[in-house]
Amino acid sequence: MALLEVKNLSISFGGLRAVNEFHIEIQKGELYGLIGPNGAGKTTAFNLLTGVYKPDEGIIKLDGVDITGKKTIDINKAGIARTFQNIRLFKELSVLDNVKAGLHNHYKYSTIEGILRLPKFRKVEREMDERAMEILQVFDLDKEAQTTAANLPYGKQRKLEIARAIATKPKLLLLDEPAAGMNPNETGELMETIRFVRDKFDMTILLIEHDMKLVSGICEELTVLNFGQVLAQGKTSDVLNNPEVISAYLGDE
Amino acid sequence: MNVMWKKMKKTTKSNMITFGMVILAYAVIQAMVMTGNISSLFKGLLVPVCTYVILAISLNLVVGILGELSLGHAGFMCVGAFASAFFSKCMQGVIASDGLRFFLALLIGAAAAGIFGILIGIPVLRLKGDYLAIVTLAFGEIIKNVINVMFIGKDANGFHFSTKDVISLNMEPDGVVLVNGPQGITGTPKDSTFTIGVILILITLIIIINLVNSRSGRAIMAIRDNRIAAESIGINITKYKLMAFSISAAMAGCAGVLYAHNLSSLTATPKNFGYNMSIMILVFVVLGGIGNIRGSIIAAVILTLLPELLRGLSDYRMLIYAIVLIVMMLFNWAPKAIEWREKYLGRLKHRKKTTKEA
Amino acid sequence: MSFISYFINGVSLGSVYAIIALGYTMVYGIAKMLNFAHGDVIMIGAYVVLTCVSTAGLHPALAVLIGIVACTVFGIVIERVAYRPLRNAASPLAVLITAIGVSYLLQNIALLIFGSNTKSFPEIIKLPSLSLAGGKLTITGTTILTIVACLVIMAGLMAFINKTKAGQAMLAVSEDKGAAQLMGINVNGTIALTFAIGSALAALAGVLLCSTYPSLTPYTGSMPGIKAFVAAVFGGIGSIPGALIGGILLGVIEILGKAYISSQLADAIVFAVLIVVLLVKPTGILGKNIQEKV
Amino acid sequence: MKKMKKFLSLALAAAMTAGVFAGCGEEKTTGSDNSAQSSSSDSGSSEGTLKIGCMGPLTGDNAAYGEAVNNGAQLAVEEINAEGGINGMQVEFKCEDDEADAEKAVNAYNSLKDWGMQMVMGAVTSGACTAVSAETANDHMFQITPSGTSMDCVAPYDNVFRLCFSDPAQGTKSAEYIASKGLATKIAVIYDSSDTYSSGIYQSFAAEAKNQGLEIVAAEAFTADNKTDFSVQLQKAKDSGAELVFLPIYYQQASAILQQADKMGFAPQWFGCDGMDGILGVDGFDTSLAEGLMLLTPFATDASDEKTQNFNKAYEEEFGIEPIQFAADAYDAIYAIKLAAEDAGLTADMDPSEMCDKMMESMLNINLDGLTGVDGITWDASGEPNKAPKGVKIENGAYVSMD
Repeated sequence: MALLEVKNLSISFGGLRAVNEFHIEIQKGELYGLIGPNGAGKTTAFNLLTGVYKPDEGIIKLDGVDITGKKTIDINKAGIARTFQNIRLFKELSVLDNVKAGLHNHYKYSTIEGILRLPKFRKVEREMDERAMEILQVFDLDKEAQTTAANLPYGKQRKLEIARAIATKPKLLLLDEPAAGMNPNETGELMETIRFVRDKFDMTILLIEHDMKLVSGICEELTVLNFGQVLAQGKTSDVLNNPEVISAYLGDE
Repeated sequence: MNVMWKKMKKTTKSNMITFGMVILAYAVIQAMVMTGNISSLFKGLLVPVCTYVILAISLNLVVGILGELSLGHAGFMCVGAFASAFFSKCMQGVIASDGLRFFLALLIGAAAAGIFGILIGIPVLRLKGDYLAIVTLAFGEIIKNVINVMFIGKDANGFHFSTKDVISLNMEPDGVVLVNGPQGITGTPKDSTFTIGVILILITLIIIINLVNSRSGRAIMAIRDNRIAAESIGINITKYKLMAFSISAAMAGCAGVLYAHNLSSLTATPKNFGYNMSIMILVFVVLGGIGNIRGSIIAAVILTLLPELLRGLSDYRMLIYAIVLIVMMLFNWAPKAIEWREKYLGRLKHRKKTTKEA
Repeated sequence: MSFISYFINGVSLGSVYAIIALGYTMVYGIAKMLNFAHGDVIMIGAYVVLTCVSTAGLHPALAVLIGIVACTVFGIVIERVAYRPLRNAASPLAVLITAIGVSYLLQNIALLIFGSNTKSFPEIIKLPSLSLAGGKLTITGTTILTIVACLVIMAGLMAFINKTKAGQAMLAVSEDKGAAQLMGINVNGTIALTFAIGSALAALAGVLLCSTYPSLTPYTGSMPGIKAFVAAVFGGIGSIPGALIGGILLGVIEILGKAYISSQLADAIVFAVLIVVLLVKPTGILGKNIQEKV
Repeated sequence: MKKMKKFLSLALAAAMTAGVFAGCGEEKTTGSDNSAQSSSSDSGSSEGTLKIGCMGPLTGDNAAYGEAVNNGAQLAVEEINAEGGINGMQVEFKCEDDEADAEKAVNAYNSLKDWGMQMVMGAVTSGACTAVSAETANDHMFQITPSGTSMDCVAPYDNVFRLCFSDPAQGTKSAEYIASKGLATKIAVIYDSSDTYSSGIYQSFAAEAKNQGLEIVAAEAFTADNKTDFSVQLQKAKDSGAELVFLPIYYQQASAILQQADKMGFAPQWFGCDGMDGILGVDGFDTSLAEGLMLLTPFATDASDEKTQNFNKAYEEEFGIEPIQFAADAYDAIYAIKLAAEDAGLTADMDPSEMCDKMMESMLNINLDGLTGVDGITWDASGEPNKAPKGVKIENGAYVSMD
């Protein structure tokens, strides 16, 4: 059974079909790419998957459970986490606290225990610190743990966003243009990290990306969106050689 | 000791300084009171200053930590003040121990204000920005207005309630009016003391600081920094907004209790519980630096003392006060002023450092 | 019959709120700040006109003109000295607090100059009242003038914003200051112009307010100011027709609430209606619903 | 940078805190150079000085009342000092701003204590006065309020006296007066439900009206936040068929009410209390609107007796405006203090508590021939004054006695 199964997903904004009959199937452990020209509806598809928008039609199933139309926080609890195209960090919080916020639903103690500094608070906070540092190490951010997130360089902010998403222990991780604004060196490094994350945390990843080097380098399968419609779907190499896809891109340019 | 201090986290250090500042101020003032080296004016101002400090800290939770603008804080203070004064008035003579009665009054004032915080928060917190501000202002005004039409009396048959006037209470001749509409509650026992005030400040400080450095506080600040991202990592927005709002309201209620038990007449006027007061509390928070607890304490102290210190200017008192307020705001917030400060004062500091080293 | 009479009184009060709200909403729309001192500029305007008429014995029209000029100058100076330095401050609240400081300042200046005693505003608008239904209903000339003035100002403002270059610059600044600057718009000048217009409107509002309710003290402006702010939010802050609708609605609700529910709870009723409206329509009646882009 | 900011604020705070102490020390020695400029030039005379303090609103919505009290008291103090003071003591008077707020009033009281105040002539407004009374009772300092009308200001304390009528007294007397003169049977009331003074009078008026067989056909309120438009209240009064409208409010709102009623074509008999006095002095007010207005007041600016005339003249000369009731109250209160102090034989070396004991006794012995009680004012142990109110009517823009 596929981890994510989406059928016939559609949404309109004021008469404009932003996403039309979108469908996708992602197997557990896959690294999957979603590409398409600007304005093709990729981010809208992400917003539908994460409950930011409610679809007009269609079904979304995660691990066999229907999550269509649920609230964002319930979808996160069900196992989908994401990053954003325009980075959305908790800017005033430290790098460590950003990740610890991601651990929110997995390490619990009550507010009273927190205010009174009861033993449970200390114990859970210690566990959270350890877990968060573990995640930060993966992204090579552990040395900046106490830095305020807003003060991180751009590339590290992108990484921190991924780290925070991973902290929520998702089954499926959605990355919205993770390499945007990175130089080739950083992109290369990011590719390594994404692969490593998939293996280390045993995760399934769906990413939107414009950088074809990254897409062809790490994605095993691809879906191409154009004008809100699925244009092509399949193995990366096959899709990238699809003449329709090439013309969509070239025609676009 | 020095090593330990250096090892400590920056935030912890800053919190220690805040606590130290409050305790030191308390010790110094207490010593002055003991030795009689204190003016009546200053002595009389001690409890009000504590009241405003608590209000400033508590509003900082909403404005600084939660990041929402509330202009109805005085309303919660009003609820706490009236609920507790009513209780104390009823229990005067029933509960023998003043301390116990005041303690219960505190709990009741805080609880009443907290409950109002939840009741008002549920509908209100869906709004954002200036709209949230205006609705909280509206609630504050409603609270004040409604308290002004409340008449409660007590006689042998029990409590009587009216929204019209004392006559409509229909009391037996032996009845006592407890809440007399716009004349409010008079004769509340004067239980508030500076020591209690400082203890309450310390408690609110502990609550806020510990809250901020805990799981719930992180969630609240996450919502402030980016609501959409907070939602995407599974944080329950409504729950934590409501939590911050009601804790803040309960603390304002405590301040209200302190206020009510410091004066023998408690009335809800535009001056003390209207939007003007809510705005004044906001001024403390903004002047002190939004989210900066220590700053808001200092601002509350300065702005409460300032009009009293300016008494010598008689007619020009409030004029000068307004000018000082504007100048302080410009000095603290204007980008140009900050630049200037960095340039000149930074150099001054630098020079100091070098001379020290040399 | 008494209902109609109440209703007319409500419209009369509401039109005063509306004219104040127009200035409020305009400044908010462009400078994105709640100018808490707006109500006090109104008071200053009224005092200037009063002094010109009563003390200097000038013709009312000339006096109003002087009042407008004085308020405009005040508005520009306040903006330059107290608000502009804080425009790029780290928090938008900074300028709000400064506005409160300015409000205190204006009140206390007026207190020192004009004293604390109530002054009765002279009847400078001499228009006949309109008598309806055989004299059972009267609409005063001032009310009619206020409503007409509201409509004219509203139409004028909208035409100014939509048709003139300066107006278009205002729109651009309200959308995006940075982009407007890049397009060569003088952002500082445009905002100063906004304050100038807003303050000129305040002077007019002051005259109309005090002609309808002729007692003037240094604190006359603050409560109508807050009410007008509420009215502006009611109608959707930033929207010019919204200010008119919000103002009139607020006046009517206030009067009808006083008449049919409770005169003691008039404020509570107005604010309760406001809350209900905002809960149903979180950006006011004519407010734009802006969704945050994800 | 942040550190710098904090350092600065701390420094500022420290400087100001220091100022509190310094301020208090200085003022004790320099006396009243900041005060309301009423102390005599030779305050250092061998007989010493008597320091009287007052707390009232000098800024804010109620500033007109505080200012009047300050002025009236100054006038009395100047007269007294010119004639040799009280028992040879020169009087120093100082009024501190309380913004009509209870908390600020206590601050003002404390600041005056630092100045060396020996007795209190205040506070001006009821809410503030109630708070101050609790403080003076605690300190055992003599207090006489010129204008705090609420029962709570005076009744619970034996060291506090009142110069004006209390709220219940005014309400009751108004109802009695209206009934005994047969002015009307159908009465409407418009009052300020957010104000202690106004709602206090209204309540006692309503209670007494019942006893007197008067019918209250409409009782409409307004509040401090809602006092521009009175059309509804007036419309209701008009529709109820009231012959007389009772206005237990201050003259500022009353002037607005009269103007709006005139526009509506509503002209009943208007009847007010002492707060109404001053309506003829509102700048620019068309006094013809107040024609026929009746008020029950112990003082009328236009009274023809010599004392009032002299007071008016001196007041206008000094302050450039007509006095209102509050000024007369304060003037009388200072003279009441003088009489009692002379009766008690106060000397400068007594402490405030000792003075208070003596004053409390002597207050019961004096009979003050004042502005606000022509037939003499006496006090009983409850602290309330015994004086006869005067019914006054406005005719041709002047007050005329109705009795």
